[in-house]
Amino acid sequence: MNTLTPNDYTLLLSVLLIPLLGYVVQIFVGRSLPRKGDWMLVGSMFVVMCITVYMFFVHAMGHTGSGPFWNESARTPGGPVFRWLYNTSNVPGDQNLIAGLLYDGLAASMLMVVGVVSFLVHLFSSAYMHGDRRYHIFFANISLFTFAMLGLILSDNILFLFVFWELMGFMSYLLIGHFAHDPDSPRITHAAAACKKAFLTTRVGDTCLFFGMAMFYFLLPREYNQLLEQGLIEGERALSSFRFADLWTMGGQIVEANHGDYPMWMTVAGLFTFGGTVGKSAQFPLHIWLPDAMEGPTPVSAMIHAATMVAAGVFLLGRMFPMMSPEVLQVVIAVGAFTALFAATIGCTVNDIKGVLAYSTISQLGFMVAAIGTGGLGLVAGLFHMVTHAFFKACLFLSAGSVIHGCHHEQNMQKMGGLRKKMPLTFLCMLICTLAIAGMPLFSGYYSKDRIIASVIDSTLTQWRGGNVFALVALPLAAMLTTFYMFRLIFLTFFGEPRDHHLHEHAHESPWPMTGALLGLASLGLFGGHFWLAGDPLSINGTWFTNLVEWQNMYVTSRGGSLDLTQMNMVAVGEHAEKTGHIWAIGVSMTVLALGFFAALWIYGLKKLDPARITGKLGLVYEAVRDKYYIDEVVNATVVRGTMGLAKGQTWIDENIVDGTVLGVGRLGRGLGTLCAWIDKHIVDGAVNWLANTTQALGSVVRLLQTGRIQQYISFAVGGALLLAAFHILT
Amino acid sequence: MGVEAYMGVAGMLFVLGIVCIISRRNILYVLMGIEMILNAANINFVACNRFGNGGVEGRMFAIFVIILAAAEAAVALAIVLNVFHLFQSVRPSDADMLRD
Amino acid sequence: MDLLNLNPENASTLLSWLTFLPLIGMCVVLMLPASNLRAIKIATGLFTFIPLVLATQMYFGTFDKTVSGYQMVQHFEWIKVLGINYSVGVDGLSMPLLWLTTILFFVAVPASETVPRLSKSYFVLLLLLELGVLGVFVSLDFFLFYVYWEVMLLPMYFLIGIWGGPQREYAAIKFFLYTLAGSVLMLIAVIALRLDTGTFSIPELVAIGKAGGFTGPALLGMSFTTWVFWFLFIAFAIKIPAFPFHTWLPDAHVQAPTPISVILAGILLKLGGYGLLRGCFPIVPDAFHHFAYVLGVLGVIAIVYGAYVALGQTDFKKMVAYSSVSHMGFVLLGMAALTEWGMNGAALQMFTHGISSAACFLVVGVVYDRAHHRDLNAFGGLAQPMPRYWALATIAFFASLGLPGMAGFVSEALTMVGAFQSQVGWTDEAIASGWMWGPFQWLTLIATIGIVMTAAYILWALQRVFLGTLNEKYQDFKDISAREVFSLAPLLILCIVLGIFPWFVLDWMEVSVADLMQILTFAG
Amino acid sequence: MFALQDLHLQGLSLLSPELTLVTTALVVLMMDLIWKERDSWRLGAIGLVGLGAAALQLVSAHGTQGTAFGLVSIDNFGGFFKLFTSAATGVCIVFVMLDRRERRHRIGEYYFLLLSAAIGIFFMVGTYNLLLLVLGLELASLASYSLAGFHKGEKRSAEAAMKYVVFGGLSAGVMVFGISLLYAVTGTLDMRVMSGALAIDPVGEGVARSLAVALEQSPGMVALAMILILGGFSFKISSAPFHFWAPDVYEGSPTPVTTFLAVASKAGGFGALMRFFGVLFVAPDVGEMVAAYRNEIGMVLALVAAATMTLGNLAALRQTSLKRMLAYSSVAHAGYVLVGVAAMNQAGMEASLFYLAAYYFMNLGAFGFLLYFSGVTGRETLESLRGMGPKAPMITVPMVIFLVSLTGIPPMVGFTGKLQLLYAAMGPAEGLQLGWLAVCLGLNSVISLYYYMRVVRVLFLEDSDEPRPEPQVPMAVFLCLMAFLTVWFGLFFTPLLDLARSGMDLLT
Repeated sequence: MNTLTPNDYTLLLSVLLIPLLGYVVQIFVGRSLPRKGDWMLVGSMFVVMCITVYMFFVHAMGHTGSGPFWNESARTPGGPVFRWLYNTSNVPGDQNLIAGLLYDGLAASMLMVVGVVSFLVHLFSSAYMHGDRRYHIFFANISLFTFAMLGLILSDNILFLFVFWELMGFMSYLLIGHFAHDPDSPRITHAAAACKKAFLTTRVGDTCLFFGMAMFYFLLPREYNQLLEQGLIEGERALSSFRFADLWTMGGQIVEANHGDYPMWMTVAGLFTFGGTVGKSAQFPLHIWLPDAMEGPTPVSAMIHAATMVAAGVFLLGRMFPMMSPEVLQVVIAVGAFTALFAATIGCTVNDIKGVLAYSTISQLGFMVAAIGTGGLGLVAGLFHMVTHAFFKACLFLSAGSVIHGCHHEQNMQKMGGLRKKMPLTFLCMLICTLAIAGMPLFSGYYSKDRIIASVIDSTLTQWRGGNVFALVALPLAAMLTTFYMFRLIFLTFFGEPRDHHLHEHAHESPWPMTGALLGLASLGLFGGHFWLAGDPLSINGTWFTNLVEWQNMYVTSRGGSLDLTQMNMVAVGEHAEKTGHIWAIGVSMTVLALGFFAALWIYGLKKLDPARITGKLGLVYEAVRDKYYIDEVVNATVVRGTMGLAKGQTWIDENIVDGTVLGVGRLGRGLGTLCAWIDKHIVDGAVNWLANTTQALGSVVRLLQTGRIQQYISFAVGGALLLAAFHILT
Repeated sequence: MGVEAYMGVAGMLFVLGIVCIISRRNILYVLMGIEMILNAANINFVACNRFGNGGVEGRMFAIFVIILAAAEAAVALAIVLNVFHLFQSVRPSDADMLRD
Repeated sequence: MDLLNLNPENASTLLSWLTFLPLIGMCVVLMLPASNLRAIKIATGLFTFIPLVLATQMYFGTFDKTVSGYQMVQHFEWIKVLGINYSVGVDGLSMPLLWLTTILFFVAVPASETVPRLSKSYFVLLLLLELGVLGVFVSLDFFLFYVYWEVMLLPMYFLIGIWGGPQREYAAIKFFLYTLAGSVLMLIAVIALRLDTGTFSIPELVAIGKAGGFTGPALLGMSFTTWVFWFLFIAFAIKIPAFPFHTWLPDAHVQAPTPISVILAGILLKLGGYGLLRGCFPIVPDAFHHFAYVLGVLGVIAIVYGAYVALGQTDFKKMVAYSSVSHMGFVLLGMAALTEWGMNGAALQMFTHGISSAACFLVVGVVYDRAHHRDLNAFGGLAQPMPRYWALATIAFFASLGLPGMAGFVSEALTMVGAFQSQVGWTDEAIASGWMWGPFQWLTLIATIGIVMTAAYILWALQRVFLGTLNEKYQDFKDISAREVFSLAPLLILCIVLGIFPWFVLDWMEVSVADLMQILTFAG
Repeated sequence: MFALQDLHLQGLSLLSPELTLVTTALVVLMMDLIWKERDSWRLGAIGLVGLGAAALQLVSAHGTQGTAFGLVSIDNFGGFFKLFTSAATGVCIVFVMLDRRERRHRIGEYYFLLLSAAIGIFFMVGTYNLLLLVLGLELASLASYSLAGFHKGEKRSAEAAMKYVVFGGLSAGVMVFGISLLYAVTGTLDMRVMSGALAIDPVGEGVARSLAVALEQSPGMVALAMILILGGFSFKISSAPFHFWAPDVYEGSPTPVTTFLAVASKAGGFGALMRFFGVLFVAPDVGEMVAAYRNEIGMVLALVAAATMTLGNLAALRQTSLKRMLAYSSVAHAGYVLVGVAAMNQAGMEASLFYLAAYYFMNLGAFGFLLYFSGVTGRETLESLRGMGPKAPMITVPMVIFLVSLTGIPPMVGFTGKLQLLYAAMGPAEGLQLGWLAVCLGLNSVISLYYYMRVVRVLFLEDSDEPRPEPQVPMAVFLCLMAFLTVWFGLFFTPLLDLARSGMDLLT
């Protein structure tokens, strides 16, 4: 269980505090520091990386303690905790949110990945962003962004995960909108729109997540205690809690008491929670923000799309996995697989070099989500893919950035070509990572992707469900398309004759920080998969990573007991089934790799086949794909327009109905003369105005009595007196 | 002939007085209407005094009312005269400067 | 719990000092010559600063946040014949708001620099207004409460009506009429209570209500407590402002000068919520129980509807005004949920919204002072000439958007979770059939729309004002000045501090909220 | 023989305030003939001294009970109104002295008429005998008629006087006729005899019946009589349906006279009315027959009150003349005061007395403001006040206080008055439901806010390039004093409460 000492926790805490401190210093004095303070932040990120790596190798990897690797500072005497809501003692425990650090296998590996990648990205940016007019602000923001991701990984309860989650969204808002302040940037208006779009779209998912969170927080202990009263569970009453461990414990026991099936509300809550993943990890249909996020500077894209932001969704899925009922997991598989395929098709048609990578990111995320949906080993595979993907996708983005940098911010691949002589290092790195993402054996991507396909096959073999079957078809296809468009990118960019000679003349290799970062990441893209495998390249079971993030371990740990695996919608994977699944997977991935590669080679490498002909054949289909299936247009037409229309309508209602209900009556009261006055701003709006109008109208009616004729007065008076007398005598 | 007859007469006189006040077009008649009302009251007082208790209050009241009427008439006539000077009219409805 | 512990050892005159310091300041300012505006400003600043110091000392020093009941109580007979007492005291609900009041009034003085036609009487009225607000927060006697409540009206009328925008007279009288209509209802309810129980003292009324001691007659088929509840509720709902009664707010806000909008949004709206917590719910808890879901519906309507209307605005200030409507909806929702978290969230929301909306109005004021218009569509790219302003504005607006790590999030999260936990209107069979779902769960679900819409209008406004291409008209705008930062900074710091350490206020409220919940749930 | 003389002397001593006023009036008249001054401060001073002396005697006689000549009865209730009247009359005289347009005219008679009207009111509020009540009422009215028409050359003044006299004559007649009917059924003119408080008639020696008996024998007659008498009163207090004269007469009369009519004579009317209904119905030991009838009367009064305040406020909403607006507002206030009477119990009566006291301060202040500005600008329209607020703060800031107090907003005395009235309306005599009246009162104060604030708005929220009006120190001092008292009694109104309560010896 707990193998960390309070000192280790302080070290982990420093991982959070260093970037935060860096941000604060930078935001206030950064402008006046030499080199605008970038060295400070790069240095601090270097320290962070060292700490994470140290923690990983010393504690996580060298974990030999009894039971799985699982540390909660809140459960460690003397461990650092953060009392959030209340600081007084006299508050019931379920209200007093105490946040702590959670350092388990998943956190450890993810933490290290983020540390490494973000350090390299910082290093890269120090050269790439050079001369930017908001250089210091950029560095401050990106380091706070890293802080948010690190906090998200380390938080031991879902509420704080949500807090950092939102903070990350906010920082992405600022970073994507970086150029929206820059009058020199040609994309200023796009950036302004893009950052808003990114935040809003993810915000939709976040709200779902929040609601799902609330449901778990409230309903889980209720159900638990009910079962407790019915005697179906033994133990003491549970209090509401946001802590993952408690959630899993209660959830598991509830499921156990229900003989393995989940209560209905848990499905609903799980779906809401998954909504968060859909938003952050850019799953269909909330993926629309991600391609626009390319408006941000390239390092930001690398951060967002590789290690940090989009990974958060998958990370959440991994954390909340035990709470996901089979129904939810079916949805997860379906959404993931569909996204993978659908984004891959778009990727084949995009000409913007960063656009290709963006869609490939969406597609790869689809892979991870779908894998997690298959459960069991799939979870392992998905998280594993998240790790490897972080390496090679970051590398790809940075190399793309280097290409763009070399070509003076030209992003259209059709204008490039033949750059491999000009920038060999970039080419090398890009090639390695392309092979990795394509799933070339012995490259990092291979292990994870192969594992994903294997788990899909296995789960399909054991449980013949719609989602699995669909995934079984969709994922290999997506893999093939991935290979295709990635090599398309390679061929268009680096091979063949330069299409734009002017561009070609001035193209140049990037300075050392960029290439250095590239090489670092490329090596990770190459070997990043291996050292998880404990030197057993072909093994599936018993590998180190499996042990590390094996979800049963997390689960068992948190419950402090053992559990029959079949109860957690887990495929009971026997030796045999696995081997077959694995062998099949190798075959499938090899085939699709070959197909994709040769297609790309045929069309773009050897130019045997003019792409125009294919597109011409495909016709409308191609246009649909090229225009991203018109998703943006549809969303714009329906959601955005609808919302604005609604808003306008409600404003109108507010001005004319709620206020002016009475305006009508007021008009009647004031007679025809004021009929035209309703346009008048002073008269429109306001039940008060109505009141005023009607009362004033009554006033003028009353004044009609004051004719000034004494005899009429007297007759009125006598009439009134008679009325009174009548009333008085009759009652 | 009981007190009711007298009171009936008084009531008629009262109503007539009010009608006169409301309807006549000459301010002097209006004042007369007021006198009629007061006299209606007087009839009541005297009659009730005669038929009712043996006290003097009724008669006292009647006498005082007559005096009142005289005083009021004096003031009223002075005012009416002033009005006639200024408005050149005895129609009460002609003086309607003060109105909404 | 001891409702009104008048034991001498915790009696003190501090609160009276706090309340009447502005009055003294008013007299001092009246003494000063009208020509010497500078001296007047300094004096006003001084006499808003001393209460701030005093309140801060109370907040951190004198006030003991662990004991329940009222503290620093002062109590003596005022008008014996009618049983009217001068009794003041604070508990965890009023203390933070009291502090907030002093803060915002102090902030409002430097913010008044740019008010046109600024004159001596402006500051006199400002101080008079502070007197009224502080008085409402400290008074424990309904008569006293009402007096202070009305004392606020006239200064506000003048402050909007004289120093306001083009339609100021209309907005001012609208504000005045609306509020007075509400006050009259309150007065009638108070008198009914007095006739029924023979006391004006709020704690005693609470005790009697808790014991179900009201004997008033039922009218038109509605019970006495129901009448009292609705009269009081409408009176306070107009101030909040709750959904159907909110239309005075946009006019008042748009017409009022910046510092007055700050005070209006920051404190005067809170008086409504505070009144509900102090003077309405605990007195007639049974009626409150009975109508809690109505309140919840009103709150959610305000949240969603307000957000949508804000989205539809083209006037920057009007947008912020409607955002106040939306945010105060959370207060109502949280209270109506009848859960610890909901109540805490509502109470905290009053504080946090007081800070963030005030900051937003200051931000709007900054740009208005430079551009002299507030049309969202006419701006653009202002972040380029004024980066520091953009940074501060971003903090302010994301705080009111409810970004985690900032004040707004805590209260909204508490409110939402609390509302979701609410069991108001649950049927037994619903509970039996594990599907634990009721009206408030739906309401919470609907309210999430409001949250998304809030993000929408705030982000859209930020984009239209700050990002994108710069309108060259505004090329040479000065960045935010030191004075403006001085008035804005404290609020923003509080926004962030409260986001990270919400216990900074919650601890103070917790005990009183627990007592309140104990009273409220007692009836149900 | 001696006993008789003693009786006379004692009676005269009880009547000393009245006698003081009579002598003062005559002295003023004579000195006017002797001095022959157009513009005399001295006459006014004499009048003030006389009023002051009367007031002093009233204060010293506070608490003494007694009856002079079986007609004039001395008690705190009457004392309250006499004090009120003398104070109000004094203020009116001050106004005359301050208003140079008034001093064109036969100044002595002016003071004389004011004083004799006050004398009339003294007798009107100080008697249980309907005959003396009518006499006093008529004396006050006759003086007021001539005062209303005092500006001989002015059409408006003359018209006002004409309307006043015709309407007054009518309502006097109506009242007298009602009294005759009441006499017919009870056979007495003394309220206490009617109520059964006194067994034998102190003056007349006839056989008398109490009201309870009369109610059994001929309820219709009694009802008719009540309505007719109420008509007479409601002319005096300018409440519906006999309020139509009020706006015109108030507008047409000279402002000091308007003040007198709106404050002193209105209060006098209330004094008589409250004594009448109080003794007959509210007194503690009325039989259940009368108690049942009391509630019907209370309902009638409540209707009258509601109608009066609503009509007054609505009509005031859109006035352009400040004077006429104040006229309507004083009509509305008559309605407010009636709420207390309609409650038909001691608390209600107290509330009415309290509100009258409050009304004294704020309304006199408002009329003083009107007098000042009509004297400065020569006009009485709201327009003429545009932007005056900052230019004469010592005059206008008190006006704001008066208006706020008239609206009934704390911490002004008007609010505490309204509080008592609401109080009374919500806790009336048992068997009487006046909750609706309370709501009506509340809504009316909201409506009234609208037109009162119009004045404030014109004064402060609008701008003009009119010159700064020349100051008039005594008026400013007076207004500030009134404003101070308005606020002071709003915060510490115990003395007023005690005063009102002490007036309740009427009901014992």
